[in-house]
Amino acid sequence: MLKDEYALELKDIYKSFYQNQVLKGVSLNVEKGMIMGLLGGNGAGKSTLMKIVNGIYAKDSGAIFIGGKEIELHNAQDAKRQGIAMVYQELSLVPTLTVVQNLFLNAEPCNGLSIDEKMCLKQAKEAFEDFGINDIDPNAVAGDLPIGKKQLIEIIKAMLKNPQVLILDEPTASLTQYEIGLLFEFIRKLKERGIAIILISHHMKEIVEICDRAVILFNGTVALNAEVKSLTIPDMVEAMVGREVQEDYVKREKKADYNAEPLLCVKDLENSDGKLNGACFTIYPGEVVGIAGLMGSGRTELIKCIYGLMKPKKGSVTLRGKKITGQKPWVSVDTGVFMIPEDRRKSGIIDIHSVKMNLFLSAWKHFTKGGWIQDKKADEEAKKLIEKLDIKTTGIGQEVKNLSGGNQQKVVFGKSVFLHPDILMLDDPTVGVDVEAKDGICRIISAIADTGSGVLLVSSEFDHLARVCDRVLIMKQGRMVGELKRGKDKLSESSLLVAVQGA
Amino acid sequence: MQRQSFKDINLSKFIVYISFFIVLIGFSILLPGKFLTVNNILNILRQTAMISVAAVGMTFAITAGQIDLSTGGVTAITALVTALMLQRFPTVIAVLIGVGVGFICGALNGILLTKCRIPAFIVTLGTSSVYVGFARSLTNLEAVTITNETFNHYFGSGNIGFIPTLFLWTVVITVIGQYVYKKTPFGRAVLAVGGSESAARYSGINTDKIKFWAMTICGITAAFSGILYSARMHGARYTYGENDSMNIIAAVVIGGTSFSGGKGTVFGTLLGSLVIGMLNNGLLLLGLSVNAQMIARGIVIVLAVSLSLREKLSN
Amino acid sequence: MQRQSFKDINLSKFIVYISFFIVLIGFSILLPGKFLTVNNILNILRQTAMISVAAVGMTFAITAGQIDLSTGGVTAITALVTALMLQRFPTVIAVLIGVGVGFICGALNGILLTKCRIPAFIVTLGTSSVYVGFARSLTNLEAVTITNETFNHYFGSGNIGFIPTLFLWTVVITVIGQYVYKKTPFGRAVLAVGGSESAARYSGINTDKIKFWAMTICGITAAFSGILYSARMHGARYTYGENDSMNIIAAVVIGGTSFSGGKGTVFGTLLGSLVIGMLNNGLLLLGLSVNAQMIARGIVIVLAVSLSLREKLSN
Amino acid sequence: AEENSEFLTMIPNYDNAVGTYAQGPNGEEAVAADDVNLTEEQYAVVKDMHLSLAMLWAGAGEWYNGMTDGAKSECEKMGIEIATTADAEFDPAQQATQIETALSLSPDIILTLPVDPASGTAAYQPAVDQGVKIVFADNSVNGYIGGEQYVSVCTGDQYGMGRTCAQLISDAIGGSGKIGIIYYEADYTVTNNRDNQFVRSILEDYPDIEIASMMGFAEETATGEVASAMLTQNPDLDAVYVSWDVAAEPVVAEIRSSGYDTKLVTIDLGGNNDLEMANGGIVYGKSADMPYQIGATMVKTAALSLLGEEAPTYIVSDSICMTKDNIEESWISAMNCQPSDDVLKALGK
Ligand SMILES: Nc1ncnc2c1ncn2[C@@H]1O[C@H](COP(=O)(O)OP(=O)(O)OP(=O)(O)O)[C@@H](O)[C@H]1O
Ligand SMILES: Nc1ncnc2c1ncn2[C@@H]1O[C@H](COP(=O)(O)OP(=O)(O)OP(=O)(O)O)[C@@H](O)[C@H]1O
Ligand SMILES: [Mg+2]
Ligand SMILES: [Mg+2]
Repeated sequence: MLKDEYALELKDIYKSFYQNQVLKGVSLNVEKGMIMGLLGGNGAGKSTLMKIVNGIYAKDSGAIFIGGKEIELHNAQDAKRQGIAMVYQELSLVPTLTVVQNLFLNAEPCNGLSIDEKMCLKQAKEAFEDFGINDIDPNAVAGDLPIGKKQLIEIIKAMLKNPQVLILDEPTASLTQYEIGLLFEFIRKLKERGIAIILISHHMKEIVEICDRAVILFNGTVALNAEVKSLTIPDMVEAMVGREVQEDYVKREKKADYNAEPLLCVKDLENSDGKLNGACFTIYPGEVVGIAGLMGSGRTELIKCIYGLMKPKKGSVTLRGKKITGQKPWVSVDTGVFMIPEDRRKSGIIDIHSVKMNLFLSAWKHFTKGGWIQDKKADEEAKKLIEKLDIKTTGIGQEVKNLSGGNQQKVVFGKSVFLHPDILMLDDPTVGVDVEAKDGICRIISAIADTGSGVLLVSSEFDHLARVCDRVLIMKQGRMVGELKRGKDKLSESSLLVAVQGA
Repeated sequence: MQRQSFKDINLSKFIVYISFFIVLIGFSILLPGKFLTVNNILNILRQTAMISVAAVGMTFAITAGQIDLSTGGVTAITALVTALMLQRFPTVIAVLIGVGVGFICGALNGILLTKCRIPAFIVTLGTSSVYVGFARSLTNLEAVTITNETFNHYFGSGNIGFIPTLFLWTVVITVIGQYVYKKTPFGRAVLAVGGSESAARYSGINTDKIKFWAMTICGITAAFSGILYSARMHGARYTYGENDSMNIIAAVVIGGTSFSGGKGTVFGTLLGSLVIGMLNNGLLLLGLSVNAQMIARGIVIVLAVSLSLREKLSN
Repeated sequence: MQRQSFKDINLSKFIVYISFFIVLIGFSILLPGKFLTVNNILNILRQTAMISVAAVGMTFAITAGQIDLSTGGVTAITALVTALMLQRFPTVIAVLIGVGVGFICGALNGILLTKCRIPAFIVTLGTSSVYVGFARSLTNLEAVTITNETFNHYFGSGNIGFIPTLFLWTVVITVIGQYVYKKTPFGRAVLAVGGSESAARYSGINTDKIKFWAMTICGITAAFSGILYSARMHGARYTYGENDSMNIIAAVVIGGTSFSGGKGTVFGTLLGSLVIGMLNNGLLLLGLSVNAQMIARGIVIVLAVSLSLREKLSN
Repeated sequence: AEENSEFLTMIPNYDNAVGTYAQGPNGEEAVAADDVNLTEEQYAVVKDMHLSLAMLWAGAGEWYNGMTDGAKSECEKMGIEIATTADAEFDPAQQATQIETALSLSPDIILTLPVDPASGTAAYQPAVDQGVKIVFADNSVNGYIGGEQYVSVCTGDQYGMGRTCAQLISDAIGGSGKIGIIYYEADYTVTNNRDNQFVRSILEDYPDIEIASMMGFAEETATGEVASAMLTQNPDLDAVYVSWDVAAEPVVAEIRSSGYDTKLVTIDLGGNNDLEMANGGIVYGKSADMPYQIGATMVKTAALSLLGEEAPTYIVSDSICMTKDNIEESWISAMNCQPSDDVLKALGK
């Protein structure tokens, strides 16, 4: 193949933050019309590498070629001029602007000096149609949308730039199976048009499904660069984490106690905006209950209502027979109900604070003696947690904003581990974490359930649900429409998919 | 969903007008035959012109997530410089030099803000002191008189027809401001930077440049406010604009611009400054003592803003 | 790697001290034998006490992502109320009532802030006007003299040993503040609310309660500042604290507290207010004209803050 | 008379001791500023003393400039070094701070205008203790006695100026008509005294003049709103009195744009309004004291006191009655300088 047919070439890229050497000589080529999967553990440097390609970070050394010509990138505008577009892992929508305004931000079609609003709206509608989306109001304010929709808009925004190279940093992280299908269909169309695509994902199946080539980063270098056809998933996982990872059902030490009094009872829950429509279920001590559903089925609202971030209009929630309907979040924490939110940027982490401060956000009173905090004790606990969760950080004092996306997610999950609540509700806790860490999180969830706590697990990743749950509820339009129980029904990724789609 | 969001937008825009009309109607009822007279309305329009004009630039600064506490100093320097220039140059040149002063002051704020990465509040707290000190030394606290009648007429005390030129300038600057704010890519970028700086940067917006220009525009309108002051007073003095910055900020926020940036309207700002102007006028006409005026003004400001933010409560 | 982050933290803490020492050493060199004398240092400590004390509360408010522009009014009301109470009650009771006034004013700010969801800047801009108006009407602009010598001694003009009681109070309040800020779950919650309100709420922190208390603490320290004022001046007047709020905020930010919330230190704030105090003192001793003093003060404030934020530039 | 009593008690400090001529804070009889002088020999002696002086004013503006200039010229003659100058921005606490700070420079003399007589007692005590010669401008502080804690009080004749303004306003409207009063609503003895005296003079001496409206202001830049409200309620006002010149500027602008034929009378010299007066415009006349003379006299009394002479404890400068006809002379005697070129041009000079 001729050299100038590479859409993008990276040669020997080095990058370090302070003394943290993240990239140690990464080289790779992407051909036109090729979909390249970029893999690697959390903190391997995938996002950093792609941000260098998009002009957000400056490389320490190395070279970038587009169409055979070496280029220098100083900011995202430069990259745009070179035909590079990127969907960021952190998402880059301006929350106060509307969807259309966001889509055309910094690229507004103009009519003389003024923005041609009509043109914007028209093009936006066309783009939505192209993609097959029909439930996003182009005039809605972006900040009010749930994260999954933000992700879709972000993707469309990148596409609208008509890029030659499209970089997607974990675009599927907050999407459900259905939207992922739409996205892949679209990516294939782009591929046919000769656009080069780099896709970052922690889902091996997605890589196998759509990518031509897989590049795996490990320890700051390319550990593997091969045709996907020639690879198996275990091969890739091993190259990524340096060992084999089991992906079966996690064996539990104790079983859920179905004879005991239910831990949590939710009856006919409804909220005022109609997203919940009489949701009903119970959790028994030691049980891990999963919830599967499409985007917008009300899963997030359900958790928020139980936790108290949202007021239910009707229905009741009881914990160990005691009514806790509509209690405030800070009361919930005290009574042993806790949740991990889906939108980690917005509600999960405090990015200017250290890992330690984030881990114990809800737990400081457990470290006090006579009213004063014992920081030594907290430091020790923090170190233990970092080890347990395998968070890649320079220390308990590192600011969370400087962690990789997956490691941030581990910090968010870590908040609940120390607190050890009676009812733990998790809204997509594994967004963006690598295979190994996902395995770890599964084990911790099981361990928490083993102590007699109940876990409510919302996840868009059906394989994840299948691995840990004792029971999975199928949710649709704000109520439970089905149930798969381990031992009674077949509980697997495919059975869940059938159940959700058929519901 | 389509309908809902449509209703939301309308309501929120509408609410900006509510406090305006409540104040207007309130005073008209409390002060029959005194408040709602042509003369008094013209008074209010004249008196608020200086604040309204400066508030246009402040809308840009606040929308970009910044703030400018130094407008008072800029207003004073500009008034003095313009008055001094009028002693040698024709009106147009003197005015342009005055605007240039505002440009420089605003740009200095912008540079310090973006290059030293200091929050705008602090930068302008510092430069405010510098500018006021400079204005005081410029003529050693002395007033500078203006005898240029053309200037005094067209920028200050004149009327065109029966409409005060001060109000015409307010309208011109507001309309230009509104257009730039709502209809140009620059205005969009200002909204984006204020809404989320990192998102704006990821979208390839040169956020520093936008912040720089937002501050510079704020400097320019503050300067223009100084020009209007000096033409209205037929002279200049280092105290002009001294106590205005809080009124200007209040006008912007009452007008519906989000104090944390990313949302706003320039027309709303005009209404906001008219609310402030009506308040000052109406409370005086009511015959309240200065103390009572202060208390009432504070209460109405809080009420007006809580009204214009009410829509957010529902979220 | 571990070392790097260790170094980072140290550097950032260290830099808070740098501007302090630069100002200290600078004036000592410029004013040999005048600035660095026991007497002058005691002067500075006395003079800044009122600002230092109010700045402790302001550190809580700013850390929680809020701000308080109404401290001046609270200070004035408290000074007057305390002076009036001293005419009837013993010292301790009068002081407690004074602190109670601060509590009420701060709490009112907090309630408006959390219940009406208005930005703190606007709430306190409004209440500031209300409080000042109230202070003016309280005695109808008249000053109230204080003849209670115990009060004047222990809260104002006295010394214990050779250390001014004003400075002792500063130390007491700062130490208490620093402990609450750094070592209690409440302090951590204040940091969390300022760092990300949404994340704090999801973590089960009652964000409204925290903001309420941060504002209330700010009211209480502003009140205490008023008590110190009245004891230092042996009387009270509606103008006490009038021009302080900008100095207080500058002290907090120079001291290294992030203006956007979520990060800070109370000790740093003390240093910050001493920087302001030294500046006022040293510039006067240098014999600069008032205008030059203003210019110099503005420049130093910008420089000091840009210094204390320098570490962030590296990112 | 019923409603008159209301006007009489509206302005703060209305109950200050009232006499025909203003008396000193402890009832001293006034000495004219012209009568305070040093001999050539005394100048020479003072020069050898190498004194230093601090000026701690309450505010800033042309009036303060005049006082500073007067003091400076006298300091030059006596070889006195000016250690520092400060402006307390009308904040008593800031003034206390500035006193303490200035004392670090160990000045021999402090010229000062106390912001607040009540708290001044404590604020000036360190200076008294240090034996510094304090000369007050305009007012003293409570509990101090001239010749003991301080040397003397030098002031303009506030009552005199109030009276002069009453005279001027009567002239402006031909002896009868309706007037408005815009006064400084603050506890500030100097302006309170002149404002109150103006009201008293009008009520006592000019029965044909009716006070139609009296309104206060708190900020000198915010008088325009006050004026327009006053004019809206009383469109037939013949003249307005404003406490001082800078505060009168927005009022002039307001009258100008309202188009009414209302005259204005105020106190202190100032470029903008003097031009208006020279042009025969809205400003009819002004009264003023003589800041340059006050500043110079303050230094003189301090020097006398340091020489061991007995200095008068209460000194009053003349007040000026200025109309279109004597603008130039007034500037020269009050400020020791010419009015601005624009004013001279308007006067046809
Ligand atoms: N701005 C920054 N400052 C300091 N360190 C950073 C910064 N950004 C990233 N890092 C560090 O660089 C390393 C690589 O991060 P990067 O985000 O590239 O990982 P990633 O491969 O995208 O991981 P993930 O799968 O979790 O998203 C991490 O150790 C992270 O802590
Ligand atoms: N703040 C909001 N403003 C407008 N619509 C919203 C908002 N939050 C949620 N929605 C809508 O409510 C529906 C339910 O959202 P929710 O987040 O509960 O769904 P979910 O099942 O958790 O889906 P997912 O988490 O996968 O996005 C969605 O259709 C979404 O568009
Ligand atoms: Mg990443
Ligand atoms: Mg959800």
